[in-house]
Amino acid sequence: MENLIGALVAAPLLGAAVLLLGGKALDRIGHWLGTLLAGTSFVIGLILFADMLGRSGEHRAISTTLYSWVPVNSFQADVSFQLDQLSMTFVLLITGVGTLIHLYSVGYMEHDERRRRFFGYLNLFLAAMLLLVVADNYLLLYVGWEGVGLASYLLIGFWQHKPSAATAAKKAFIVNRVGDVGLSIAIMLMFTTFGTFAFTPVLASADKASEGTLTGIGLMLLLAACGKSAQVPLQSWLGDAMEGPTPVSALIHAATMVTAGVYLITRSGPIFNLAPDAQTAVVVVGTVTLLFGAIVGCAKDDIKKALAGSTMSQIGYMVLAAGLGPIGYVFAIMHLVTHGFFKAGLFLGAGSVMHGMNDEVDMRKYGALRKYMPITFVTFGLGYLAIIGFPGLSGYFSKDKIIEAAFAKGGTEGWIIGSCALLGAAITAFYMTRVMLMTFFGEKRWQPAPDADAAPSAEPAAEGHAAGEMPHPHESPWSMTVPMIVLAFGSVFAGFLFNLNDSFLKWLEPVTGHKEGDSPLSATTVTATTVTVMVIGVAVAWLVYGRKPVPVVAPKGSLLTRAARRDLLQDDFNHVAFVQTGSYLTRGLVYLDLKGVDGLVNGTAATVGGLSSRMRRLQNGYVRSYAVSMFGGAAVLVAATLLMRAVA
Amino acid sequence: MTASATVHSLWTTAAGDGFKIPAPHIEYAQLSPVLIVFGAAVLGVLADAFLPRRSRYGAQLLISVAGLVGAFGAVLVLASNGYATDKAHLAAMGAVAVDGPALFLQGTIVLVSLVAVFTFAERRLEPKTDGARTDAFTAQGSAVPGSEQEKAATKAGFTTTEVFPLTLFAVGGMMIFPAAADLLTLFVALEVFSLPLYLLCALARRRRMLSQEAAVKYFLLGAFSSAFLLFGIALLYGYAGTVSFGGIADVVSGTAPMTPALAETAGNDALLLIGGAMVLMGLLFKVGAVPFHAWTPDVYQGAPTPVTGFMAAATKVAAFGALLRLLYVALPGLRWDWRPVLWGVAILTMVVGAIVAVTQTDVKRLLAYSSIAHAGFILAGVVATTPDGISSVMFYLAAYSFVTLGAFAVVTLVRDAGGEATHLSRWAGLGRRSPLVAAVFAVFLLAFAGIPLTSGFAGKFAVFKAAADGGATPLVIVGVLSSAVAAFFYIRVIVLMFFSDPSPEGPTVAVPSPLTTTAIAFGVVTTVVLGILPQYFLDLADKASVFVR
Amino acid sequence: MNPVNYLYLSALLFTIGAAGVLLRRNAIIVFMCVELMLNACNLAFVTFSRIHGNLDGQIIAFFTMVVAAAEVVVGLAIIVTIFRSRHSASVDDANLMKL
Amino acid sequence: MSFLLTATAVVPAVGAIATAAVPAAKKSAAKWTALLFSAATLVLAAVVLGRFDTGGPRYQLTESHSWIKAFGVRYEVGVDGIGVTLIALTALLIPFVIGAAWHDADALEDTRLGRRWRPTQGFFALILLVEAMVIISFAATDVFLFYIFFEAMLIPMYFLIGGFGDRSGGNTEQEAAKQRSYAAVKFLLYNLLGGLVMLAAVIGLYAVTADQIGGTFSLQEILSARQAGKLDLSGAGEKAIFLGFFFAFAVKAPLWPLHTWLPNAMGESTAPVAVLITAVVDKVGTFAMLRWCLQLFPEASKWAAPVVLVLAVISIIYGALLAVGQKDIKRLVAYASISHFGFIILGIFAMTSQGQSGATLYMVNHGISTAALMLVAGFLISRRGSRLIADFGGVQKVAPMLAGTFLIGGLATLSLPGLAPFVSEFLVLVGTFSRYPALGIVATVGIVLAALYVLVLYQRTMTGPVKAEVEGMHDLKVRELAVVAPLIALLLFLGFYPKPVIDVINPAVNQTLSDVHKKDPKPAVEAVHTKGGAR
Repeated sequence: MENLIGALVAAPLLGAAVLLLGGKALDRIGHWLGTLLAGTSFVIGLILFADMLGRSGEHRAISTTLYSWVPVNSFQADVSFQLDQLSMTFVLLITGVGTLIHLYSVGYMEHDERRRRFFGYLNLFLAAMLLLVVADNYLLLYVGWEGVGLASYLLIGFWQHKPSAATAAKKAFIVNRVGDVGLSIAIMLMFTTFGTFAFTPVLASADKASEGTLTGIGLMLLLAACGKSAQVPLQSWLGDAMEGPTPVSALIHAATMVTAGVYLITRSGPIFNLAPDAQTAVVVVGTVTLLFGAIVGCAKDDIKKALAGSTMSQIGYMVLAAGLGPIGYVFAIMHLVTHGFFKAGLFLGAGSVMHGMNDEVDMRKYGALRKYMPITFVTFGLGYLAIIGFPGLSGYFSKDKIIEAAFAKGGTEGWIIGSCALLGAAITAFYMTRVMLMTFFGEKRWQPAPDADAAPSAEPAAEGHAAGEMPHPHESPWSMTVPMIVLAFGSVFAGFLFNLNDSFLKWLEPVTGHKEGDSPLSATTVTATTVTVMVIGVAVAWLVYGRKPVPVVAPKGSLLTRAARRDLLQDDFNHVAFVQTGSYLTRGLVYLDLKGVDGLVNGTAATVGGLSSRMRRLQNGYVRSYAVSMFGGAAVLVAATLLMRAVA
Repeated sequence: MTASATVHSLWTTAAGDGFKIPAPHIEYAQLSPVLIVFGAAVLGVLADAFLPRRSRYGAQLLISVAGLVGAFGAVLVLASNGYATDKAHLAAMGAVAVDGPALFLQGTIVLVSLVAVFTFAERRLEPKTDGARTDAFTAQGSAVPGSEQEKAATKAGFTTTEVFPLTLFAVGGMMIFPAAADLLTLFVALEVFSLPLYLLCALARRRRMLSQEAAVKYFLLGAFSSAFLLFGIALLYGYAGTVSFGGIADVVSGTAPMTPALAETAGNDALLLIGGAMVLMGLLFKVGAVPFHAWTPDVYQGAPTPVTGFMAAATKVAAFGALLRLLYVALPGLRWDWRPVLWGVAILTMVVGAIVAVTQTDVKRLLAYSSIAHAGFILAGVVATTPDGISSVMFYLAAYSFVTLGAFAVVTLVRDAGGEATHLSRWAGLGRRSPLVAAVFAVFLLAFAGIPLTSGFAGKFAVFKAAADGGATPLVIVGVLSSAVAAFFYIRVIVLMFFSDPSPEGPTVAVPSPLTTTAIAFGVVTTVVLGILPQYFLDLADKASVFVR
Repeated sequence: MNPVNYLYLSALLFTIGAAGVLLRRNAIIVFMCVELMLNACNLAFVTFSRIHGNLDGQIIAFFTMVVAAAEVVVGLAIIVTIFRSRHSASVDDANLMKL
Repeated sequence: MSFLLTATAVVPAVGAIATAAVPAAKKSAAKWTALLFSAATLVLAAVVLGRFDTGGPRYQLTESHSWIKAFGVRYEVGVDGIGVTLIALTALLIPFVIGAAWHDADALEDTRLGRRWRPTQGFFALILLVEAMVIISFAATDVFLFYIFFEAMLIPMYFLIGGFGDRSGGNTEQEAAKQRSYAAVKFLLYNLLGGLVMLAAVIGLYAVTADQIGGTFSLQEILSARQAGKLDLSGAGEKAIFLGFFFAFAVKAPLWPLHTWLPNAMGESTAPVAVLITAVVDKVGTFAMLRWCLQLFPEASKWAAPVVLVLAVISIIYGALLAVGQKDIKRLVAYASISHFGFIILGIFAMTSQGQSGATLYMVNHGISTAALMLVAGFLISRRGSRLIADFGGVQKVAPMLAGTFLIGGLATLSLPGLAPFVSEFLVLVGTFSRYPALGIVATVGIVLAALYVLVLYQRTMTGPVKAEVEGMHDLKVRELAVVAPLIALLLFLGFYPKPVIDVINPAVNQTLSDVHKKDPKPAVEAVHTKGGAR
């Protein structure tokens, strides 16, 4: 069984290798090959899952060591895998959703001549993501961590000829690198503290280390998580990442990769449990982000950007939960999974809409689409209900648990974060309703398609359409609708199943541990409040966007709105704080290197030269002056000799 | 008063009957190297006097080569008979030393001169005048430059074959110079090799004004310095009552039998110190050490290039040999007085030589300044005052002299209408036009710069090592830094030759006769061999590093 | 009379000669000054020979004269040639080569 | 006594002569000769690697002959794990360099200059000559022997830079020539100065040994003498000598602030030669720090370590920042290299086994990765005839393979996990951090900057709309692919399975550390090892 873990990673890796190295010959079947291999690893995942269920709680985790990777005296890193319930949850999510999105992409990327490469990248991503979750030590995890970063970089910038895409890709990678610094330092700290950085020994002996060290490690891990999971202050890249093809946004920037940070924190639970300050930091980050993302989501007219904001905020929930410690871990993961379903579904829906609307992304130019793309409407709608936490749907269960846990943190901070979480829920309901209304309801606000190159962030003709022609919305092919349907099912029932006599909790508890917090409010109170605020949010949204027609040109809006449209000035801040100062610094250094360091050397040379030409003048060609110099020399010589004797 | 009495008695006895002044006893065999050279020189004079003009060149060349080869053979024989080591002693009534350093340096000088004579005899570079091949020397020294007389002489195909005997005389003098065991011999030898050199400088075929100016400068300054030398000798004689190195050393160390007169003068250190300093100055002038270097660039530039090469190589060997002997045999007791002084001179010489060379624009002047810098390096070895110092200096001299000869030989090849094109700008792109010559010159330059695997590096290392052992670490550091500066201008020439494009009307590279070719080849071979396998020659220098007294 | 005075004289002569070399322009005179220096040396030699009561110094004096004579031969030859080619015996005119 | 090492150095030397001897007309013959000999060298190096026994004595395949008795100089060669690895690297890279440089000398061919003018022959002969000298200096166990080739190496390099340099610099041909010779002279003077300072130190070392055990330059003798307590190399004098050595190596490496020659040299030389400089020749500097500085002067090394480490960290950050600011592709890579050399030196002087193993591995990986990046950059530049980043754009559209390989090279340069450089860089960082946490953290910031300069370079050159001048650009040719592909494969392989190399390096590093009397710091807590995974 253990060896299958390797196969799990190997399958998509093989796919990536074949698709990227293989020549044009593969163009015709490449996408199917990629999908097949993704499916394969999903199947393997299922087999392992079945096998795991076959064993009892404590003995479910299996591990295997392939080979010794970097052995330098006490520094021993192996390529070895560990598959426990936590990893398994991710494996299934990744391979499952991954396979669906492969399938979706078959249709979505149909008209792109570089489709083979696209699938190669997707497979590469799967491999890296799987490596990330099955690695049994932090260094190997780092490899997967960066691997997904690379895949994300390649896929965001898939349409490299668009400067915006290339820039977005670069931005994503570099912001993530900042997070990686955190991960590296965390690993170093572990090595110097424990002499190892493998999960089991580190986590097992965490209690031996000083709290200061643990806090340090925790904060560094948090930094890493912020980078990968687009948490404040490293969230700025996620919005731009929407430059990538929609399936990518669905898979990487909604369902899986961005949740890696949550995985990291949950995985390192024992460390955080012993470092309350670090935990507090995590909670704060999560809370801030969930509001931040929600607010941004309200202001965006670009459907994908709106969803991106929502993703950010939802992950905020997860991080918040993870920060709560044992009372939150399970729910963080649970929300992660349910979110994986409905957010992926929403993105695919959005993709389907764009597909039908000449790749228009501005919701203000949608409207009344429910009649034209029913399947999309339904699936999207279910996803919508799930995310706003409509009772009975998956989002309802997972989010509700988190809010409960937040209050259960107890004390003032419990109240604060709890109410923040509630507020977030309200805003979520608002902006998602807004999206829903603007897209599928109201009257048509369609515009003739702009010509391709002038398109704002338009994806190049997924389906050839001449400039200037009106869009003629239509339902997408089966390869796209099927995944949407499947995901819709997920978003409807997942939560319910997970909560069926706490199956999910029982499943994860052996790994993450769990303890019930003592909430000041009863579960029912919380639930009731949650539903109430949700309804309020929906109502407000309907008042604003449902009753009166939506203007095609966005109104100026309040200060907050305008700020939110600009991602709450995050990029502007970064620009001033880092980009500009940085460029000044580099320019200054370049100058210094030329004039200063190099100039010093050249200066010495010049000095010698000047000295030389000055001394040359003594050689004036007159015998008599030569004679003088000789005479003087002789005199000095004599004097010196006598002097020597005098001093001696 | 008593002293004057003794003198009178001397006279009277001398005049009296039954008193015989013993005839001096000369070991001709042991002096044979010098004697052979002088013999050849005299023979050359006779040949020039009596042979018809056409056959003079051949005869002179034959005589000189034969003489030098013979001399070299004689040196080898003496060395192999142990005169360099255990049988070393003072010959000719203590006037001339026959010992290791003497023989080693004499051998070097003879060999250098032999190669130099090849370059003197080169007759393919200058354009023919009316079918007659001509060499680097003027048709008629006495003819005014540009005058009818000169034209006539040139037309008649006159050549100055006197250069060969002159050279031989100079060589003879140079051979005695490092072997001189008393100050008188030293002085005479100095004049014997200087006077011919003055003349040789004046005999260039092209640019005669420069040539004559060089001669005048060299002569006047040379005479000036030798006057100092002589006065120094006088003072030393006054101090010690004798001019033999050994004798002076004894008096300095106080082991000599004291006469009242001697007791009086020997008490007066001023005589000793001033005298020593002045003699030192005379020798430093010859080696071209700062501040007595001023003549070097002008003379090197003005003199006919083969002569420059000969001077630069041989004179340095001879002068440093003499310097070593004076310091190690006559004035070892004054070590603590002259070492600091020489430290100063060495540092000054290295620095000034290297720095001033940086802005030179004429190849010959450049090499002149480089020779000054090298004099500084050698001085660093001289002040080591260890046996290592002696051997390393001798090795350096041998290595350096052949490189120098080769370099100047290459300079004679690069020519344009006006003769040799010595301005650096004319050398641009030489590496493109004739890679071989440029490469050879590059090798010599790298040797000068002391790049490893060339003789220059071996020599430099030996000298600096000796200096460091002798406790002159600061000298080593200054030496290292000034070599860095020196490297700059050697490299500049290489850049010029290889990395800059040739100018269309650039100079041509003349194809030399086997004579010059041999000279250059010899230079290259020694450069490489002494660079890669110096051990044998180092041993030789080491064995030969003991002065007799 | 104390022979040391002769030494002072010779030193004086030597200095005068040296000064002449440094100050006079005419090559011939410069050269004569050098000869004067040589003769100063001779005087010193003879004096010292007298002081030490041995003949070396006097012998050396003879050698010096011979050498001086030889120097005159060579020197005059050179000076005359350059005079003929420049119509000037001033050493200051001979500075084509410099720097 | 085995002559294997000597043979490994002699073969390329012979090759140089053979190549130079090829008649002017037969250009391609000369190229093939050079390639053949470099391949033969590679085979020999492989044999050396094979014969090297990781468990065996410290120095193996040793050989010792008297050479210059008067200077106490012996011809002594022998390799430890570090030396053998670097010899292998050198022998490995040269064939690729030659392959990449296949047409670089063609532009200089000029029949008007007659049959004596044979640039092609000269060019490849010089490359082989450099290889021979580098191999000797990696193998030398005699200070003097090492010094001689350390210095002599400069001359062929000098001609390679100045004579066969990049012709695309500057606006006019004259300008380019001027820049070339400036770069060449700068290269030579910097390194010559370093070398001369070292010469003084070498002489000093001789003087010291001469006082105590009778002058010797033999590493073996000096080490054993110290073991036996007969030789004491610790004190003010030795500190000075150490500084002399270190200065030379720091110039060669190059370490801030002695680095300014590298951007010129790499900028003005053709890409293959630039690779030769940064991937092969400069390694001698860092290698020498490990072998000579640490082993001869352990005390002085420890004494100087703090300063050196700070300089190294400055190099890392400074080099990276300047790389970000560059407009010229080659200069950018040069500054990146400065940053990387900072890492190497950091690892060496952190004096932990991770640091030094990492540093040595870093030398290998940096060699390969820079070679990959620089050679592809060279292909790119040769196509466009310009090395300014601004002159490119959208290349990936017209030449995807070129862009792809370029990207991989770049990712290796920013040490992406999964590619070789990551392993070494992380080892260096861990090794440093475990003894000097602050420095470790500052150095870690370098990885962000690395991402910045690499990705900005890639974005500006390869992505975006296709520039008009780039339109007709053709993709990698077979020869070019054959040059790059193996390097990339190697990067991936060493990224996932560096163990073989580490196993060779590690014993040597441990011995070096024991010379310096340094032990790895112990972890704060003893971790409980419940089950497998990382031990």
